[in-house]
Amino acid sequence: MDFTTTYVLLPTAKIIAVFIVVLLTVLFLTYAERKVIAFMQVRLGPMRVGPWGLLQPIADGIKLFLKEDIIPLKADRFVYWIAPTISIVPALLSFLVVPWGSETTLFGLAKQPVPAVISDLNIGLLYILAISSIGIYGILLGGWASNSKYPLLGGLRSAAQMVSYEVPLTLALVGPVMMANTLSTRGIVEAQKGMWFVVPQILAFLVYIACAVAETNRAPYDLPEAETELVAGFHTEYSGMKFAFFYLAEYANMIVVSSIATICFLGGWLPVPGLSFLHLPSFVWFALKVGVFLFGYLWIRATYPRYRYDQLMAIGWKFFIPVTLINIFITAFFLLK
Amino acid sequence: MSEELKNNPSPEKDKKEEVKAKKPVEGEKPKPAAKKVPPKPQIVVAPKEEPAEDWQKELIKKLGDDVEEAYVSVGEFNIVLKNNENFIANFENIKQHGFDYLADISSVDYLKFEGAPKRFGLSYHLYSMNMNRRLRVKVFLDENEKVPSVMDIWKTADFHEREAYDLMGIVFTGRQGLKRILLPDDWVGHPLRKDVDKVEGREEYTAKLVRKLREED
Amino acid sequence: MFKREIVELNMGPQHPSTHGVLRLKLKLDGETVVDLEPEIGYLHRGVEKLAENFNYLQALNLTDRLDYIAAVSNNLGYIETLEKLGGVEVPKKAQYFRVLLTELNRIASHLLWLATHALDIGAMTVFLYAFREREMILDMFEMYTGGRLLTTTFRYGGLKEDIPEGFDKKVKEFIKIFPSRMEDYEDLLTENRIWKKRTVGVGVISAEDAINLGLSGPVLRGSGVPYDIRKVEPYEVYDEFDWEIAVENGCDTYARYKVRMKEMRQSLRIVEQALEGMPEGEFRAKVPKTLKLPKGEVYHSIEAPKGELGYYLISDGKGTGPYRLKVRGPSFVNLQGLKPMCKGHMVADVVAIIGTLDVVLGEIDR
Amino acid sequence: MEALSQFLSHYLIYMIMGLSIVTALGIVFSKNAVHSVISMLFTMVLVAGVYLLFDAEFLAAVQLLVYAGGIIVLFLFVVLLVALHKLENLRLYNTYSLVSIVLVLFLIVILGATFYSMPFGAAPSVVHNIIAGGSTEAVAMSLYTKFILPFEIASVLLLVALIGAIILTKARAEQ
Repeated sequence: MDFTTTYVLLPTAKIIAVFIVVLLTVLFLTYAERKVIAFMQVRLGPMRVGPWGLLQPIADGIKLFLKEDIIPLKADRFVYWIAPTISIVPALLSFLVVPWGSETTLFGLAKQPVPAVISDLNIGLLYILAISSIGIYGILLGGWASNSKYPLLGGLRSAAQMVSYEVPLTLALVGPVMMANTLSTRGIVEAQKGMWFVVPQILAFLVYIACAVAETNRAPYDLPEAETELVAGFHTEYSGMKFAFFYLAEYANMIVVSSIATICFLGGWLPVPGLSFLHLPSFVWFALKVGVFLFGYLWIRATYPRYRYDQLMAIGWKFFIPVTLINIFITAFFLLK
Repeated sequence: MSEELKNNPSPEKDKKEEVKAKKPVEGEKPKPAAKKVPPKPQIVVAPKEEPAEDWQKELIKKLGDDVEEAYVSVGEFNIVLKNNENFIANFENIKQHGFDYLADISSVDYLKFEGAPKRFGLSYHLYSMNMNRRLRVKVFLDENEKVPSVMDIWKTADFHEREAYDLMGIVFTGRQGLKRILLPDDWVGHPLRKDVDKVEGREEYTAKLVRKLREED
Repeated sequence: MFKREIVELNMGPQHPSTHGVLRLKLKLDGETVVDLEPEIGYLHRGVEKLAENFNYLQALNLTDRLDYIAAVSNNLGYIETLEKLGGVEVPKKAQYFRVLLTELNRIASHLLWLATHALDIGAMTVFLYAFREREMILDMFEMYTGGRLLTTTFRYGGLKEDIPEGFDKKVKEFIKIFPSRMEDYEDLLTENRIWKKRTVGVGVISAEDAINLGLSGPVLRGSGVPYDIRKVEPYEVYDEFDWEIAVENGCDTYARYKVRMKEMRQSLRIVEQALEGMPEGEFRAKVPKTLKLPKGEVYHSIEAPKGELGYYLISDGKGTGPYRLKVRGPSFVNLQGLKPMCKGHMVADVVAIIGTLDVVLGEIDR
Repeated sequence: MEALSQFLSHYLIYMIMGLSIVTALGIVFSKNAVHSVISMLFTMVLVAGVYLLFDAEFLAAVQLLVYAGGIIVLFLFVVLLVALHKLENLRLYNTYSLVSIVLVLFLIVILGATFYSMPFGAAPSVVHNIIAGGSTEAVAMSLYTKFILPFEIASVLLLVALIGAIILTKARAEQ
């Protein structure tokens, strides 16, 4: 392979492919959310645009594009403008190291199969955690810049929540990393060829799921935007595309944390044990596993009430963090033995 | 019955007095509307009877001279209290007698009501959880006459008294936070009074509001 | 620098969880409520003043608009007050049907409470489930009265008209379905850890305080006081049915939740019995076309879904309308419980407590 | 194409450094404290980029995680909770500008002299050659073998500071 293909064309193609897929998934995740929850609540959900309302997300997107972009009079215009951007960029950047399959030829662009990941960083997992911690600023600044009480409360709440839950989230991922002996996302998946890490790391897995829901501000931890308390939380004053950015970031983050869960605990693109005779492409397995997680998100939202703010913090600091620390000790003990 | 007659003075006293005095005695539950098929339905008065039961007599005895009148009407026991310095003590007595639940305080403007001794009236509707009985304590007030608040005895009186003040203009003494509750704080007049034109208060209020808005501009 | 700053927050009148136009002036220390004052009157329409200018039948329409969730109960209370003063005997059939409709209305009102309360705490699915069942009841109301919310159901001396054909079939269908639906709600909430965490120990009020504050209905019964007017001072034919008062001793939001859940089951029992025992005969006593009531005053209270709904009616014996009609709305009085319940709790709990008080602003502001 | 990418890899470092200087100036010169914090955030992210270009991936990730993700959030919290409008009226340049100019010039001279006399050598390329398996492993090896004692002492010190802060604030809250 020549230089141009390796360093310019292939990465560009990968980036474009990943981003198109991610954005489409986000779009239809909003549709899926409405449909799935609707069926759980014995109603139909969107039915008007296209067959079974399939074009609803596109209609929503167009609507948001065309909507008037309102900036509150007393808002800090610069911060108000930059907050949604800060929110969405890290969410999308996280996909840089998510391996969506084993190997790919990118529809024949590459002459021999290349790893199905944009960049296989040797600090892959650390990179995701680092970059996603930037996303907090979008919410915090968005809440502050609106110059209104409810958004500010929502912004502060969510920042405190995300900073707190980052700790157990990271600690829960230490277990799989210790077992895989690498931070590379591909490396972690390949280390699970014998056994998925969900079996030895079940404790970390459960904590991770709970923390992931909290980290993405979803029910039952959706306090930052708890509509019955804080109206709409940090994005109360936002409209149009800026609002759409926050919205997209939330769903992109959902996909990111689901992908990490798949990578670290459920064997990434590896087929489900016992079902490998199906010979499905690796990216299908990956998508299926991520899909299970996303469905879980919606299921939880349709089922559970909301925690109170102090209870949420108490669970995070007093329960999840000790449990993950114990899990690290147990893992270390068995690894050293 | 003699006391009752005192309270229904002159204008109606002549012929109709006979009717309403007799009617209720004949049957315990008169069905005037149901039976007397009208071209012109006859108006009768809900009967007033002497309190007969022990607890009623006991309560009247306990309150002593402060009771202006006590009677049973439509199966409800009424006590009319004097608005004097014993007012609060009397209510404490009533509470100790078992009436621990203050259901309601209603204010009435008797301006166009025939036979009322004074302009305003307050009706305290009490209930006893233990005895399962109800009692209405009434007090009549002249215009500008103030009445002590029972908020120290029943906290629930707070909203009721504020409402009576707001809509009827009755002032309660010995309590805090007596301000308007349903109407805006700068409203003029007390709309439930019978002599208040419905629109008057609103016009004045609107004019004030417009002035305020103009000043802000 | 270390001085604690008290923040004032205006909750409402436009806020998703103040159930209408209730406005709360909160004083917050961080997120803890230090002081709270309800500001009401945004929906004040002067119902009591209007009633003085209407005749008795017209004033019935006003009562619909008090607690618009439970219009049938309001109608019943008002009509019974008139009947008490007028001394008219209501036929058995009408009484049975009144009880049937009122209890259905109680279920509908509690379902709406359950829906919004659950939604406030974040359980979204219960909201839609509860509305589905409420729809069935509203359909029945529509079948009989033509209205779904503002029903203007009863008339002086009995019913507006005879029970329509096919009505009993609808009720039977509801009786068959509803118990299993109740199970669904309870499965989602009663033993749910998060639900318990949000409700147990929140908004505690002792029995003495509750009585002193004049609270009534499920709020009072949640504090362990078995005060239900249907039982202690039976009106209509409630004493002919076999049912129990729903009481819980928890004094908190969870207890009040359980009281209302129990109460729905009891109401269904009454509905079942009322439908089975429905006698034949007249649906309305013979009453004059223009209603005139004797001079006098009367206070009559019934157990509305929200608590003690009392009407204080004064008739001067001359006009065809009330001289003074005072409404003792349960929500109005229950709202006084908000302050002692909320003190020391967090903002999120305020939402839960408003939900548990089940206030309707139409009745508070009148 | 080849020339372009080589140009990029060669000059990217200067571009990032230049940008980080611009944002660093933004910290100082913006009158709004929140804008300052945002500039600081960008500076931190850009510094992480510099680390990345020198093949210090671990350091870059830690820079993002700790500084950009953690510490600046705390900064922002403080700034948001403290009244900001007072800062708007603050004068940026005080009357002692002559003195400060002299002092700054003096500082630049001293720093320049120090840099000039330091034997920096060709360190980056050496580092580049040592760690083929990524800088993470190298950092870990040196931290947990050679420098284990200072590492542990530092962690204990931080713990002491943490507990001290909690006790101090708790005592104040109880008063």
